[in-house]
Amino acid sequence: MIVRNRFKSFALGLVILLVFSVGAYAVEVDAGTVSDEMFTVNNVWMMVCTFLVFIMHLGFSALECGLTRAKNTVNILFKNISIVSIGLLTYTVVGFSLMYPGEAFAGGFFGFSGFGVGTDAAGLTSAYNPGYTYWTDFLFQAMFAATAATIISGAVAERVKLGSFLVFSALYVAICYPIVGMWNWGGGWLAELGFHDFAGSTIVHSVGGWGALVGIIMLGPRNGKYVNGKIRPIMGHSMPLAAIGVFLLWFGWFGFNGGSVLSADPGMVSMVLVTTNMAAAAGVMSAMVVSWIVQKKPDLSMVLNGALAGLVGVTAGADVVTVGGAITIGAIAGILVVLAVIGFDRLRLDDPVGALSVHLVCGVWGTLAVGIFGHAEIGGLDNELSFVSQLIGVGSVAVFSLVCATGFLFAVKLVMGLRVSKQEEIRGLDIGEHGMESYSGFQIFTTQ
Amino acid sequence: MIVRNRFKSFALGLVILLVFSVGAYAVEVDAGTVSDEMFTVNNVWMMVCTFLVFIMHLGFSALECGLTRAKNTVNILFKNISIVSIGLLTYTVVGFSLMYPGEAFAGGFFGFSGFGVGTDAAGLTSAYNPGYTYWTDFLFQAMFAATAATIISGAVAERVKLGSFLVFSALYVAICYPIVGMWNWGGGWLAELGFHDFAGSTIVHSVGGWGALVGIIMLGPRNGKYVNGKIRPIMGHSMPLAAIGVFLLWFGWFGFNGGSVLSADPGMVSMVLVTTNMAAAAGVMSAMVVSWIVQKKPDLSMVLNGALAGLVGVTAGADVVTVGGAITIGAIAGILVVLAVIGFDRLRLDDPVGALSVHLVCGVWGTLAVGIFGHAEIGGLDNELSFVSQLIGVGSVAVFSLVCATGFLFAVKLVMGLRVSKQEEIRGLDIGEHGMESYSGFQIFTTQ
Amino acid sequence: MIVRNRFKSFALGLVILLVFSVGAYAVEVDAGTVSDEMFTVNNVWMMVCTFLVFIMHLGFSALECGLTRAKNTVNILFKNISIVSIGLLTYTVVGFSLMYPGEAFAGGFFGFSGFGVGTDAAGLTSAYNPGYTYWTDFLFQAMFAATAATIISGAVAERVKLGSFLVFSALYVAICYPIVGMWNWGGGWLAELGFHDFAGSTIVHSVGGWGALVGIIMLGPRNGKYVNGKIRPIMGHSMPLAAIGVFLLWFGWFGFNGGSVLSADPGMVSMVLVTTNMAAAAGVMSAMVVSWIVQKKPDLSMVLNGALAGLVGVTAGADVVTVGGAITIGAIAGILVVLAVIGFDRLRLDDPVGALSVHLVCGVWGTLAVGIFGHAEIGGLDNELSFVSQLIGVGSVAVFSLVCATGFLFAVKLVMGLRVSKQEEIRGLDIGEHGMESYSGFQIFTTQ
Amino acid sequence: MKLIVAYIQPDQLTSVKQSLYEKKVFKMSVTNALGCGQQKGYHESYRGSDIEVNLLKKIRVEVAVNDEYVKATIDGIIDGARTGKIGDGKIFVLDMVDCIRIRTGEEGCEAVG
Amino acid sequence: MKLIVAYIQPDQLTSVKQSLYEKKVFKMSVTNALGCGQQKGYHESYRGSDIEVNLLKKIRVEVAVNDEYVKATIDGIIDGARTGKIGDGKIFVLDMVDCIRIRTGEEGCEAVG
Amino acid sequence: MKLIVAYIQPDQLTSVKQSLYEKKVFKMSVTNALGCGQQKGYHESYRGSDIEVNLLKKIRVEVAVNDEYVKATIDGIIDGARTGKIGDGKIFVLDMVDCIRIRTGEEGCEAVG
Ligand SMILES: Nc1ncnc2c1ncn2[C@@H]1O[C@H](COP(=O)(O)OP(=O)(O)O)[C@@H](O)[C@H]1O
Ligand SMILES: Nc1ncnc2c1ncn2[C@@H]1O[C@H](COP(=O)(O)OP(=O)(O)O)[C@@H](O)[C@H]1O
Ligand SMILES: Nc1ncnc2c1ncn2[C@@H]1O[C@H](COP(=O)(O)OP(=O)(O)O)[C@@H](O)[C@H]1O
Repeated sequence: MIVRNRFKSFALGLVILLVFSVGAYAVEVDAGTVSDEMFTVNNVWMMVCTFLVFIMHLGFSALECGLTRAKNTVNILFKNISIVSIGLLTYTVVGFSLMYPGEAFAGGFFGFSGFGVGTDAAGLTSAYNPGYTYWTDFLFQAMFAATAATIISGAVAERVKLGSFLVFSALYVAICYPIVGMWNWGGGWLAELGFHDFAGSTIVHSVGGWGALVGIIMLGPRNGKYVNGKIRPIMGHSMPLAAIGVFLLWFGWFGFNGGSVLSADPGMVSMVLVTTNMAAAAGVMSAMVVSWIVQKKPDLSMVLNGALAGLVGVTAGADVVTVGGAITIGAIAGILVVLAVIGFDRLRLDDPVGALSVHLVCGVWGTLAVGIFGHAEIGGLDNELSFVSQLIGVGSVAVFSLVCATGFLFAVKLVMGLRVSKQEEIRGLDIGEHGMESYSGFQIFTTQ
Repeated sequence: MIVRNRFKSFALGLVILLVFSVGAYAVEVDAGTVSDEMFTVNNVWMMVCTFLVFIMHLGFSALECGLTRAKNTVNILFKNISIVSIGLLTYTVVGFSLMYPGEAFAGGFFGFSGFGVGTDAAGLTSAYNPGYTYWTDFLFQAMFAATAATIISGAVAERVKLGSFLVFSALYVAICYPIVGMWNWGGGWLAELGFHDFAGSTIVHSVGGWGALVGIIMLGPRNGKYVNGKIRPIMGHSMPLAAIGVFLLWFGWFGFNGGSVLSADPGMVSMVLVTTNMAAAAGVMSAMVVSWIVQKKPDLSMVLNGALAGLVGVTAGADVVTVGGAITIGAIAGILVVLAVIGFDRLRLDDPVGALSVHLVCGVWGTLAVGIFGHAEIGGLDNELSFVSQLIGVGSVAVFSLVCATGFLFAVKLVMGLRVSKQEEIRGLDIGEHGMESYSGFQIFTTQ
Repeated sequence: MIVRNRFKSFALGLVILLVFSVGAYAVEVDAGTVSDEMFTVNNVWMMVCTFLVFIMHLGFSALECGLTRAKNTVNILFKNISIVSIGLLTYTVVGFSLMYPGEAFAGGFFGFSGFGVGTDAAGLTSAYNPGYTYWTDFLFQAMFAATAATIISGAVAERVKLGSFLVFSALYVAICYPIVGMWNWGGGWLAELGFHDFAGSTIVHSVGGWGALVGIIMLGPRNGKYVNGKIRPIMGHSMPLAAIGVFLLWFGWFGFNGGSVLSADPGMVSMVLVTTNMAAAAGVMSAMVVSWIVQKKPDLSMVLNGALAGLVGVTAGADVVTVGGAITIGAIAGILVVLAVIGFDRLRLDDPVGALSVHLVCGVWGTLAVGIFGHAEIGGLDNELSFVSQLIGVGSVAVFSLVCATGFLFAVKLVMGLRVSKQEEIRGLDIGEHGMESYSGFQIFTTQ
Repeated sequence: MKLIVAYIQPDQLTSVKQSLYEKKVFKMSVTNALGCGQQKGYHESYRGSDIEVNLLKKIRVEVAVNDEYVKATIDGIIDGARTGKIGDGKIFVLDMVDCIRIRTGEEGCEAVG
Repeated sequence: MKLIVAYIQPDQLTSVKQSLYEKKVFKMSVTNALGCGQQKGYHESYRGSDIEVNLLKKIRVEVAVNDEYVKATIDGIIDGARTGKIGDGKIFVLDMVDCIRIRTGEEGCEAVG
Repeated sequence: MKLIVAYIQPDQLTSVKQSLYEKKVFKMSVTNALGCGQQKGYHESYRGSDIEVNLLKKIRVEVAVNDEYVKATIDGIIDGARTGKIGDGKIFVLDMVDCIRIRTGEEGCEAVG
C-alpha cells in the first residue's frame, strides 16, 4: 500500500465561500486487528454500500419529481443534485468533524475536531477500523448526511424559493444533522444511554422529517390545494418516475442498512438485508390492503410510500429483530403511512410527496419498535434495549431538530424570503427560478 | 460474530392472510471448509448479486411500461411492485422450503421442510456453505422467485384484472416455481438426470414463459389488436422507459448469472460475466440485422428484445460455453426473438412486451444449446452434458408449468374473472382499477 | 477452481461480418503473488467496477435523450445500445489485442497479439495479475472501450445517419481507441515518458472529444440552430431523463475511477472515491455559481454538465491529488464547462449535449491539472509527474485522434453519406431511420 | 361552403375516418379536446382525496366542405361515431365565407376539396 | 344558435366552469392552446442562449348555445375568467347554422342543450 | 369581423408569425392538430406490423381580425407558410358576429385588435 504521511485538505465552502483548512491527524497506529484480506473485503463491502447510498439521491429526485407537477420538475432536479453536492462539501468542511470528533474532542452533546478532513497512514489500515479506511468511513457518512436535507426537499416542493432552500439545506446538513448524529453514532449521550438506532430511523429520517414539518408549516400549502375547506388533490405528473424512485431507494437501502453493519460480517449483513427486504415487502402489502379498503381502489402512490415506510421503519432495528419482527414492523409502517398521508391532509399540512408520513411517522415508529420487537442478543449488543431509552432518543432529537429547523428557516425567511410569488407558483418554478421547461415540446395542461 | 440460536419467523401471507409459522432448523455444524476471509468475500459477492437481481424488477417494470400504452402504466407499476413483495413473502412462507427442502425432506419430485425460514448459528458460517450464509442464500433465491411471475405480467398486460393477476402470481410463485426449481437446483430428479441449467433459462425463464403462454391464450388479444383479420400494432408509449428497462435488466444479469456461480470464484465468475455480456451484445447485433432486413428499418423494440434474448439464451450455459459459443448462442437468440415476435403475432397471440419470444423461445433455445455448445469440463461439472437430458428437462418443465398455470388461471377465472370489461380496457386500467392517471397534465391521444 | 486449458474464442464481427478467430495464449504461470483470498476480493471489486462502468452506458443514453428533442429519441437509444454491443464485440475481436498486446508483441506505438481473446489456466489465477483474472481484465477494459464512441454519439445527435454512425463508431472503437490506449495503459511510449492519466481524462474522454469535434465540424449544425446569425436554443425534451443520466454516470464513475486502481487496495481505492466525489460536487457548485451569474437564472443543464465536468476533470489525477486538489480541479472544471458550452455555441459548433465542453475541454484540463496539482507520492508512482509530459500526452493523442476521426468520417461520408436529409431532420430521425415514434400517444409540438 | 366541427369519442376516430372515406370526404383536421356534456364523469382518487373528473377526453374533427357535401359529411360522421351511448358527441355546422389553399393560392370551392 | 369561442388563462378554467354552471350552461368543450396577444411573454434561457417565449399557454373553450343563452354564456365566461390583468383573453361569437346530436340524430336547437 | 383559421406545417409557424407581424397582425392563437389531406402519409412499423400514418402533424392558427385586415392576414399567412409542397395547408375564413375582451368588457371591433 502506498504510504502518505500527511494529507492536506481543502474544502469548497457553502455555495461560494471557499474555506481552506488543513487537518493533520495522528491516529495511533495499532497493529492491525484483522488480516489484510479481511480488512480489504470489509472495505470493499463498505465502498459498495457507499455507492448504493449515493444512488438513493437519484431515487429521491425521481420520486419527488414523479409526485409533483411537470412545471416544477427542473426546480426539483436542481435542488436534488445541489443537495448531494452541498452535503458532500459541508460534510468535508465541518460535518465529519462535528459528527465524529473522536475521543480527544468529544462531549456528550457537542464536539468538534477542526475544519476539513485528512488522515495519516494509519487511517488506511485496519488500525483505523477493522471495517474500513478513514476515507471510506468519511465518504459513507457523507452520503448519509445529504439524505436528511433531501427529505425536506420533497415536503416543501413546488413553492419554496430555490436560494432560500439551498441556504437552509446547507445549514441543516452542516450543523443540525452532524450534532444529532454525534449523540448516537459519534459516541455521545444517546449512545451512553443505550439508545439504539441501527441505521438512522431517527438520526437520519426523523431529523429530516422534523425539518420537513417545520418547513410545511412555515410555507403553508400549495396554492389550490385546499379550496373552500375542501381538499383538492394535486396529482403527480409521472408515476413511472415515482416508481423508479422507489425502486432505486429500495435498491439503495441494501447499502444504507447493509453498510451500517460497518463491516462485511457475513451473518450480520445478510440477516440485515433479509430483515430490510422483508419489511419493505410487508409495507407494500399492508399499504395495499389499507389503501384498497379506505380508498376503494388501490392507490399506486400509497403502495410506493408503503415500501419506503417499511424500509424506514426497519432501519432502526434491522440488526436486532427476527424476520417475523421485521415483517410486523414493516406491515404496521405500511398501515401507518396510508393513514398518515390522509391524516396530514386533513390537518391541512400539504406534503406533496408524503415525506412526513414516510420519514417522520415511520422513523418514529421504527425507533420505538426497537423497544418492542428488538432483541439485543440478535444484534450482539452490549446493552439491553429499552422502550424508554428509545422514547428519550426520539423526543430529544425531535426537540433539537425542531429548534434548529425553526431557527434556520426564520433566519432565511427574514433575509431572503421563503416562498415564491403566487404568480410564479402558478406558472411553475421551472420558469420562475430557472427560466426553462422540463418537457419542452410536450403539451401539458396547466389548469392546476 | 453474533450467535443467534433460534430464529422465529413470521410471515405475512398472501395479500391479507397472515400465516405465522415457526421454523427451527438444525444444520450440522461442520468445521468451516474455507477461511473466514474467503467465506466473507464469497458472501459479499453473493449479496452484491442479490441487489443486482433485485433491480431487475425495476428493469422489468420499466420495459413493460415502455412497451404498453400510457393509460395502463399505473396498473403495470402496481403489478410489478406487488409481485416483488408477494414473491419475497411467499418465498419466506413456503417457497424456500419447497425449493430447497434439504436432504431430510427431499424427494425427486417434491419435498417440503415446513413453513417459514430460520437458521441456527451454523447457518451463518461456511459450514452452511462455503459461498454464502443461510440468509444470503435465502434472499438471493427469493429475488429469483419473483422473476417468474414478473415475466407473465408483461404478457397479460393491458387487459388482466388486477386482483386476479395478483392471486394467480402468488400461487404460481409460491407453488409452481419452487417445485420446478427443486427438480434441478434443489437436487431433484432433473439434477440426477444430468440436466444442466446454470442460472435458469428453463427453471426461471421458461417457467415464466409457459405461464405467459397460458395467460395469453386464456385472456385473448387486446381490443383493437387484430381487426378484420389484420394486425394493428399497438405502440408502446415510451421508448426511453423501455430502454431503461433493458439496460437495467442487462445490469442485473451480472448478478443473475454472476451469482449463480454461488461463490466469488474469480476464474469462474469472471468467465461467466464475459459469456453473459458477449451473448447480450451478439443478440443486439443479430436482432438488428434481422430487423433491418425483415422490417426494412431497424426497430428499436426488436433490438432491445435482442439484448434480452441473448441474455436469456446464455443463462443456461454461461458456465460451460466458450466466448465463441456464447456469441453464437446469443446471435441465434437474437434472430429467433425477431422471428418469434412476428410469428406469434401471426398466430394471433397478443404479447405486448414479447415475453414469449424472449423468455420462452430463448429460454428453450438456451437450454437446448447447452447440449450443443456446452463443454462439461469448462464448468468443471461431474457429469457429461447431453442434448437428450436437456430436452427432457425442457419438456417436463413445460408440462408441469402448463398444468399449473392452466389450473390456477381456471380457478381464478371461475372465482374472480380474468379480464376487465371492454369499456375499462378502452378507458385504461389506470382509471378502471386504480382511479388515477400516470401522466397527469400531459395531453395524450387515446384513439387506440 | 476449475481448470480450463484452452479457450477458443469466436467473435461476431462488425455489424454483419462474422470473424472467427482462435487465440491460444501462453502466459507464464508464476506462483501467485497474493493469497487466494486477496486475489478473490480484488477480483470481486474489479467485477463490481465492471458493472458500474456498464451502467454508465445507460447514463449516456439517458443524458443524450434528455438534452435532445423527442422526435429523435428512438434513434439515440438505438445508437447507444448498439454502441455498447459493437464496443464489446470489436474489443473481443481486435481491441484487447491492440491495446494490451503484451511484451511479446509490444511496440512503443503499435502492437497486436492476434485476433480474439482467450486464456490458459494461469489467466485465472493471481499469476496473471494480483488484481484480477484475465476475463475480468478483458471485460473491464471492454466496457471502457465503448465509452469513447458513446461520447461522439451525443455530439452528432439529431442529424447523423444511423448506418454511417454505426460504421464510424465501430472503426473508431476498434482501431483508434485501443491504439491510443496502448500508448499509455498498454505500456507504450506515453507510459515510458511518465505521462500520467489515471482513468482516462485523455485516453478515454478526450479521444471521444476529438472525435466529437471532427464530427460536429463535418456535419454542421442542426437545422434551425443558427438562424440569421442568431443562436436559437433547441431545448432538450426531458430534464428528468437528463438528470437520471447524470446521476447514473456519477454512480458509474465509482467503478470507472475506483476500478482503475486495478485492485481493491483499501487505502488507494477509498481515497480515489473521495477525490472523485469531491470533484463532482465541486463541479456542480461552481457551474451553479457561474451559470447563475452569467445566465441570470441557474440552468439545470449546466449544473448537470458541471457534475460531469468535475468527474472528467479528476479522472486523470484521482490517485495523485489531495482532497483539496480534487475540489479545486472539479471547481475549475465546472467553471470551464459553462464557459465552453457558451463559447462553442458562439463558434457555431453545435453540440447538443455539451460533449465537447465536458469530455474534451475538461479531459484536457484534467490531464494538465495532474501536472499542477498532482503529487507522485500520493499515488505511489515510480516516476515524477511533469506538466510537459502531460502536455505531450494531450497533444499527441489529439493529433492521432483527429487524424483517425477525420479519415474514418471522410471514408464513411464518401461511401454512405453522413447527414440525413433536411426533411428527415425536420420530421425527426425516429420516423426517418426507424419508422417509429418514441412517445406514441403523447401530443408533442414539433415546431422546432 | 361550410365548416363542420364534430366532437366524438376518441375510439371512434378510426371508424369516422373510414365512413368519411366511403362518402368521398378525404380531408379533415383533428385535435384532441376535453368535453363536458350529459355524459357522467368518473372519480379519480389520489393519496386519499377524491376528485371528480367531468372533462372527458374527446376528439374534435374539423371538415371544410362545399355545400353539396354537407349532408354526406354529417351522415358519414354519424355513421362512424354513433354507438348509441351518452357521450357520442355533437356536430356543429358553421358558414364559411372563404377558403384558400396556401400552396396554390386557389380560392373558394376549388380550394376546399 | 351561436358557437362561442373563448381564450382564457389556464388557471381560470375551474372558475369559468363554475360560473357557467351557475348560468345553467352545462356543456362545453375545452382544448389547450398557445396564445399571443398584448400580454408580454417571458424569457427562457437554455445553455446560454436566450429565447423569448411569446406564445403563452391558454385554454380554448367552445360552447354552442341557443340564441337566448348567448348573453348568459358570455357573462358567465367573463365572470369566471376576469382577473383584470392583461392576458385575460377574448371571446369570439360565431353564427352556427346547424347542430346535430350524434347519438339521437336530433337537429337544431334541440341538439344544442 | 372575421375569424381566420389556418392549418399550416409545424415548422412554418415561426415564419408565419414573422410575416403576420410585418402585416401588423400581432394577435393569434395556436393549437396543434393532426391533418389529413392530399399529402401522403408515411409508414410506421412496430414489432413487425406496419401501420400507415395519414394523420400528419399540423398547426392550427386562429386569428380574429376586423374586416379591413382580412386580406393582409391571409397574405401574411400565405407568405409565411408557403413552401410550394403538398401539405402546405389551407385557410378558412368565418364570419364573426361579435368579439369581447374579457379584461375590459370592450365589444366588437375595439376588442379584436
Ligand atoms: N353545447 C355544447 N357546446 C360545446 N360542446 C358540446 C356541447 N354539447 C356537447 N358538446 C361536446 O360533445 C360531447 C358529448 O356530449 P354529451 O352531452 O356527453 O353526449 P350526448 O351528445 O351523446 O348526449 C361533450 O363531451 C362535449 O365535448
Ligand atoms: N385577434 C385575436 N385572434 C386570435 N386570438 C386572440 C386575438 N386576440 C387575443 N387572442 C387570444 O387571447 C389571449 C389573450 O389576449 P391578450 O391580448 O394577451 O390579453 P387581453 O385581451 O387581456 O389584452 C391571447 O393570448 C390569444 O390567445
Ligand atoms: N377540407 C378540409 N377540411 C379540414 N381540414 C383540411 C381540409 N383540407 C385541408 N385541410 C388541412 O390542411 C392540411 C393540408 O392539406 P393538404 O391537402 O395535405 O395540402 P395542400 O392543401 O397543399 O394540397 C391537411 O393536413 C388538413 O389539416
